[in-house]
Amino acid sequence: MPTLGDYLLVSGLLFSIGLAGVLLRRNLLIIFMGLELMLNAANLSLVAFARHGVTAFGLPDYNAQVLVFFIITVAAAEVAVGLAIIVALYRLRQTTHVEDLDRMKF
Amino acid sequence: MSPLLSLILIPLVTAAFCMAGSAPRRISLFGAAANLILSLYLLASYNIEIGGFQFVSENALFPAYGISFSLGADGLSLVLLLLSTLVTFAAVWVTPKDVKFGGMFYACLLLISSGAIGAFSSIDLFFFYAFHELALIPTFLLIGIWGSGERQRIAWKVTLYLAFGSFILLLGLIGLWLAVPEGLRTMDIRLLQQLGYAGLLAPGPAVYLLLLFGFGILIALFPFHTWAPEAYASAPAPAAMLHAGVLKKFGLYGLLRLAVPIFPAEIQQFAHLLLILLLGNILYVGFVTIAQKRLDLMLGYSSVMHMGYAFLGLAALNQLGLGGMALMLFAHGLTIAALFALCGEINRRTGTLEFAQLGGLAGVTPKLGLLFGFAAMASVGLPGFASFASEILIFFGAFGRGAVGGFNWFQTATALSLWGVVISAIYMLRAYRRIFWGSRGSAVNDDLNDIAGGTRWAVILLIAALLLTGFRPGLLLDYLNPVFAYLPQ
Amino acid sequence: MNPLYLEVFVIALGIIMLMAEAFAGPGHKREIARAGILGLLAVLVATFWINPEALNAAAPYATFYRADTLAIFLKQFALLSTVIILVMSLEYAPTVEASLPSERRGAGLGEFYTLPVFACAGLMWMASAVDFVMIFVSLELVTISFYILVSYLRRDRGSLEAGTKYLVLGALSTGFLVYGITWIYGVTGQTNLSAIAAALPGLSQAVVPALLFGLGLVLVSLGFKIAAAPFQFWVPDVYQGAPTPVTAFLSVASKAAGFIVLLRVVDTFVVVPQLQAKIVPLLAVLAGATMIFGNLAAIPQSNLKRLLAYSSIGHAGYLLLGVASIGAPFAGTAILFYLGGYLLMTMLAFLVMTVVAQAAGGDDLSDFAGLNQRAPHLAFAMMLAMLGLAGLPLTVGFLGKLFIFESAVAQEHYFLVALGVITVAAGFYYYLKVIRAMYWLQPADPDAPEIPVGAPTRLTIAILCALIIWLGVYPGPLLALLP
Amino acid sequence: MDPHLYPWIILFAPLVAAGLILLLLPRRNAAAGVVGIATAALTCLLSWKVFLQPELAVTAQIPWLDIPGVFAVPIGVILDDLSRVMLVVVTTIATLVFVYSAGYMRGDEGIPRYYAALCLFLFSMLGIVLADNFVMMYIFWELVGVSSYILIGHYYRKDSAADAGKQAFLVNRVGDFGFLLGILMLWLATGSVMFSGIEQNLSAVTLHPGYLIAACLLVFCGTLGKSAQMPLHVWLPNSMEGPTPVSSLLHAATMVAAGVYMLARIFPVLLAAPEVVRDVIMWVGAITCFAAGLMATQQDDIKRILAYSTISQLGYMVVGIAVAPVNDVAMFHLFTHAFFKCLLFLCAGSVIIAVHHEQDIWKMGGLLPRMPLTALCLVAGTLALVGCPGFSGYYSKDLIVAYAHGANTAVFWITAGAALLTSFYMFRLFFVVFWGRPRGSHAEHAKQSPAIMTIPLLLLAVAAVAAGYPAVSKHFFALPHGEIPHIVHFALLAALLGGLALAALLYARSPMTDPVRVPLFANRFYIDNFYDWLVARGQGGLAVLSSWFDRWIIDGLVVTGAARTVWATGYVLRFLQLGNLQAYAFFFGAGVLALLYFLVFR
Amino acid sequence: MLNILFWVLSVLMLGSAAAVVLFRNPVNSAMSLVLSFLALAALYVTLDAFFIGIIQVLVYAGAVMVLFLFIIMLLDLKAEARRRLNVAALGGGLAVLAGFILLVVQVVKSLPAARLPFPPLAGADHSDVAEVGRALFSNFNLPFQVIGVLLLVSTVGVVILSRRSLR
Repeated sequence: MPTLGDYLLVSGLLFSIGLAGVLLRRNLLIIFMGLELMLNAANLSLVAFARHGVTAFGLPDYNAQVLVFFIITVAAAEVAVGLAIIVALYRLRQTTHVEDLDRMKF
Repeated sequence: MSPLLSLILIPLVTAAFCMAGSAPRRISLFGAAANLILSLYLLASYNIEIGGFQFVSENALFPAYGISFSLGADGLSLVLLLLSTLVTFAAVWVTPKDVKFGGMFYACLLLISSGAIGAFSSIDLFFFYAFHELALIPTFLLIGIWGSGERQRIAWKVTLYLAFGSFILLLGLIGLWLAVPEGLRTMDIRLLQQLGYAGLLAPGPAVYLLLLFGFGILIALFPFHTWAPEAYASAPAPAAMLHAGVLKKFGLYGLLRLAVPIFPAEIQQFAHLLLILLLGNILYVGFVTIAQKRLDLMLGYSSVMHMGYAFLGLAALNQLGLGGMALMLFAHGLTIAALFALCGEINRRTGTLEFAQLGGLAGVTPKLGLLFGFAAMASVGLPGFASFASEILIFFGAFGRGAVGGFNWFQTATALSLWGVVISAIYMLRAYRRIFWGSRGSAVNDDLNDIAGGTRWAVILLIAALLLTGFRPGLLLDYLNPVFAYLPQ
Repeated sequence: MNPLYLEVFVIALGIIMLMAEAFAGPGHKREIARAGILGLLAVLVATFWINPEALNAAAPYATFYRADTLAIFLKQFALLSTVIILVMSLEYAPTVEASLPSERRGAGLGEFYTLPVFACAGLMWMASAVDFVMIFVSLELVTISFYILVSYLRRDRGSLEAGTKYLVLGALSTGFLVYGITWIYGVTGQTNLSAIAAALPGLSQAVVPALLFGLGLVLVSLGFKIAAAPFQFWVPDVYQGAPTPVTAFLSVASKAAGFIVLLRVVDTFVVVPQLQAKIVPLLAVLAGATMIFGNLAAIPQSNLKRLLAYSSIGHAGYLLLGVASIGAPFAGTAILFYLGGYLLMTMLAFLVMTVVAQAAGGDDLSDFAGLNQRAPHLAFAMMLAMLGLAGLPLTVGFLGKLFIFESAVAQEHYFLVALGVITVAAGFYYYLKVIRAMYWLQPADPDAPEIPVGAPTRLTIAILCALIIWLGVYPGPLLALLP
Repeated sequence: MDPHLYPWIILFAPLVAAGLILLLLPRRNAAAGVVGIATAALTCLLSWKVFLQPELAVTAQIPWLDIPGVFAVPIGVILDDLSRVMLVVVTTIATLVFVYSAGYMRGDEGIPRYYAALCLFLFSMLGIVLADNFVMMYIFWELVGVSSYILIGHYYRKDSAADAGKQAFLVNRVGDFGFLLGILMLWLATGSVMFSGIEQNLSAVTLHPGYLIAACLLVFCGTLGKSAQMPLHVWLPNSMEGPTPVSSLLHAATMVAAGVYMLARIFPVLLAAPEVVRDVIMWVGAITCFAAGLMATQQDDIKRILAYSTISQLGYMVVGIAVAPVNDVAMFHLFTHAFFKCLLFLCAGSVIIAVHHEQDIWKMGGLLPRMPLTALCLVAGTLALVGCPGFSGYYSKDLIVAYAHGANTAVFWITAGAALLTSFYMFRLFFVVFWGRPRGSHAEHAKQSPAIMTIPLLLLAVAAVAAGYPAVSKHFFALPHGEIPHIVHFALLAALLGGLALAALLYARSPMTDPVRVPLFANRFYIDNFYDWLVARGQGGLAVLSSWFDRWIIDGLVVTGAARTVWATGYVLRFLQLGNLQAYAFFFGAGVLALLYFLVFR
Repeated sequence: MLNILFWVLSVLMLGSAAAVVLFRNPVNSAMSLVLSFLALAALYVTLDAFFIGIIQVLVYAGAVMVLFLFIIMLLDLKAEARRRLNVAALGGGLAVLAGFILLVVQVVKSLPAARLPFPPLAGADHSDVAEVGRALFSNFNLPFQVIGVLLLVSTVGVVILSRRSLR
């Protein structure tokens, strides 16, 4: 029987992998995928906690699941806007590579 | 409207008019003259028998912090107000008619003046500090736009140095305010003084040192003095007059107002430190002054040096020393203002202030020579000028802290400061001899015209005031004595 | 009137503006902005007539939404800044038009005027949010609007680059925020701040690390919002690239909202002494780092927009100093007062900058050379703004710093205060650089034409100048609005 | 008019005159002269009146510096025998010199300035004489200094004159440094600055002899400066750059005597003080009077010879203060010396005028037939100075030497030797200038100076002869009638004749140049050179050093250094803004890590 | 049984997530992202969060992924041209990651509840769709409306940002 700790560990690893995508990859799309992974990791922990914190009626804490629902929605919106920006960037610069964004510095 | 408020507002309004434009010189002359008359009227109508703060007006702005816009003047403030208005009037008067951006120039001068007046006449800690800061930016502009030499670098240096100093001062004031017991929290200087007398206010040495060094930087206390000479050398003459003559006095005024009533114990505790520093001002800076090869720098350093005597008066912490210190604020303000005015005149005529290129000027411009002679003698503390009276008081005050039979710190310090009198004679006479006496310098020729018009009368006004108060120091001491009468002998 | 309506009104206003945009003719885009200004002003006035009692404590929304003085103040804050932003946008319209791919002129302007209104609604919700769920959604509403606004100028490399940087880093901080909320929820089983505060004392010692882990992550994302070091790296680039009004909006409104949320969160957790002993030092460190970075890195800047970006970091440092001094009686007041003054001065600076940049064709310091001779009034206003930001007495900026330092000294953050003094002195340097450019230097083109200034802008500038001085001498009215 | 006002009028009339001339008559030469002379005459008249009514006592005071209950410095007058005599001397001589100046300065461009300064000097000098407290005396002490500065620098275009004026002022300032310090010490000990007060409370100090010694010696520094005693004597010879009347009035008759007068004024204190004080004073005076004599023997400038002789005579007076039981002894010599030295200078002045402002005695000669009147006066003055029996100097100098004999044999012989030197250089002067053949065309055509100059000469000559007779002096001084030992008479007479013989031997045949050369004396023992070196190297070096330190260490290193540091930090920090998104993400992550670690595990 | 399922799913999810980061070609990354999301949905189900699981499949595996793929196709991105590997960034990033993972592990270990198995649920007769829906439309009404505004804003934004040319 997996414990809460197992889930938290797994989600933590997922979060780290997402972070890795952001830190190590230089393609905006992949970076964005990494960000999505981080959000999902958070969701996993939330659901796990929700399942762990059983309410008086012996049910999972649905408030947390609602939060998960919100997070998914926001993530979707974020993806939409983000991809739109990336498209606009690509139209202007023909690149999705972060190292090409070097106009403003110091 | 309270007379003090109008004393502050007249320059402000005048400055606004100057910015707006037409005939700035006439307007500002008028405003300055009005202020001078007003301050004389205040001196006349101040009731010495009653003493204390008069012409008081208060309106609370922010009770939670005890901030209230309250004005008031006692003998000390009045003397300094007279100084401010006198010097302002002179400074406006000596300003060359052909100065560029005239409107802004006069506006800046008047802003400085109004800031100083405000600081001298507020009895609320907050405005006491705030008004002084009002002068910071005009100084920055005056040196930066109309300055000479490396004006930009110097303007930066001065402004940042002073800003830094005033923020240290601010910390000190905050500490002071926090030291007031809860419930009595106030920024009213009168109450603070009362608390100080009553011993209910003990902010401790840290706050005192913050105040000492905060004010010290503004006064160019050794070793925080290096901003001053360059600034005065570079600033246009009227600005130098106002800054060295009036604004610099704010720091000493602040020490008299706050440190003396509230920190007597700390002043005693750190007296040795203070004595060492002020000897740095008098002897070390004195020698630096001797080494100068340009009049403006020399005057700048000399004004730094003279601050040492004022600090000696403070260290003495008795009625003699403090009275002398207060008198010296007045005397030195007028003296240095006159000197800078004349310095500017020399520069305008010969185009240089290098001793090497000057000489024999008295033969060409005798009146200029005569006036400079008077000013120089006032600066070396010749009897007959207020400077002498103040120095004598300070010396007696400081030496009075000594012990018969022995020779303690105070006596030693006084003796060494006395040597400063010799030093100042050395450089002043040398300057006079190099510029006005002896054979002609390369920059001196027959078609230089003698000093005349506004400048002449402005300087005469300053010197006359010095002589008057030198022959009858009582004129001012009657106002100053009550302020320090509470001190133990 | 029920405070909930305020946001409703703003949203309604936004939707109306969108409709108008859809149907209005090409020449009438500016009317949309004017309508928005008037509408928001109306709501701003309305904020003075609401009564928090109208909120039904039993109603479900009551756990998410609170209308205390703090919230009301920030709502007014957001409304006022949005109004000014719209005024600024009016001046900025030419640039927007120039840098959008459009079939006819004015296309896309309407949305440019409308999005700030929605963002404003988000800010107002943030002001009242007392539940992590609410905090999350309203914060995301604001953030996403800003993603769009920052990268609005699609033809402009700077704008898009800024948008991308903001997007990635913003999303990153969102990720941390969510993860942090998760952990806090996991430990306390609550998302409502007051419920958490109630739950904290009962927690066992063992869960403290997990709790702090969650709290830390939340602080990270809030630190990102308020541009606290070391999470400030996006600020200079984004501020420089974004359209000027958006920059102003970012640096004032979104920062302020971030601080309000930070205050609420910190307030929730410092009730437990053990946590306070952990949090306050952290805030102190952040404050110190932020003050140093912002003020010192600003010194060598030569682009005014970038300079103001760094300066806004510096101000975040002082505000953090205030947050770190929480517990001093006046700390909260000091922070809010500082924010109020900061709004006036920053908005004034950006307003003048927008106008001048339009005329001079750039926002480098060199474009301001000799402004005093070309447009003395604008120069004076700019000088006032700079002096205020530098913290010169008799301006509202000084009082803000005074109050903050006072609280800090009271809380015995002596080292930080010393740091503050040094950085403030350093700050003088770069603020005076602007004054130097305007007053010392000669204009590049002596006979440049008069700079055109729209009537609303002129009025706004005048009002801001007056307020900066008036509140600097007589802070009473502003203080009356504060808790 | 109320005689109580006389002292005040005497004191302030010259000041008023000075102001009047300065403000109203800056261009009016004649008027300035008239005003000046009239004022001097007035003061002289009133002084005699005051002198002739000894019962007149003035106690009124003008408050000057007044801090109630703590400290008060009034402007008050003290009228005792001392000040009465001094008043008479000063005003009388001043009047004569004022008159003489009218002739001497004819054609000068700065006559108003000259008379204004003279009036200012008269005011200051009278202030010293009348002062009833130390601070007041110090005030006028400074003022005579400045008026002397102005007058020495009268020909300010001449570099030498300008330097001389400056030097005079500075050297005096050095003396005054000690003077004021001494005043402070006495005040601290006795709690008063009034002479009377100090004398009453002196007992308090006698507990601390060391302190009292220091105080007295510091006060004596004032005398060193003002009366040009060794080692502060260097300024007096240089002050000869001023117009000759000035030299005669200030630098021979009155101002330089102020130092002695001051010592006489505080004579009771000196008596009360330990013996050491008076010993020091005595030795200083003795050394001065001998060394100055030596220097005088080798000078070529007619005025400088007289200047050194003045120093030497002042030395006698100082000795007199130290050795005699009463101050009248020194004052007596001051009295006589004032007349004959002033006379000598005025003679020198008329000679100088006659030979067109030539001062080198080796360009003169044979003037006896050409200006007999002047020669006569000069001889009278010389005889008085060398102490020829029957002339005033004989009485006063012998008295001092006699007391010196009583006090200390060595000092006696030194003073006697000085007398020998005196007669030598004075007769040398006489022979070279008046004897033999002219040594230049100017000397050829020299002629007697106008009446306005000769009348004062004659009057002074009379005084120089008669001032010493007991019949006269008894009206002025209460001299002790001790029997003067024969050895003194013998020695002094020998000295006189010896000097005369030696001078005649060397110079009577009017050689073209000085047959004897003693560089050591000619160069005043190289003391001046030493001072120049000290000022240039010592003070100048120190000044340059500290200025360098100020510029490069305090300002450069500390202040600018700090500023630069801040600036550089900013410069470094800004380069963290790489502009690279990945870098930012990394910083962000690192920041998160640091923060979490700080928060969770610390 | 559940244990095995959990571990299989976790490994699958983490593996495919890692693949997302490791693949050079965006298309492959996108595909493995789908896989990871599906595994995650399954994990939700193991936690009795059926509704969330379904949403996860619909929104992520459906909408979001389609969006990603669509954009990739639209921009027709090839595999990243091999750029010079930025060693500093790589090393720094890995260091930060290692630190973060350590941190997380520590925190999870420190949490006592983490060691306990999940408490049993009271019967299986509840429909969590209904529960979530009730919560969503009653308690969470206000945030829900905010989300609505958020979606509106993002719609407008997307239109503004991605239209070739504005009317």
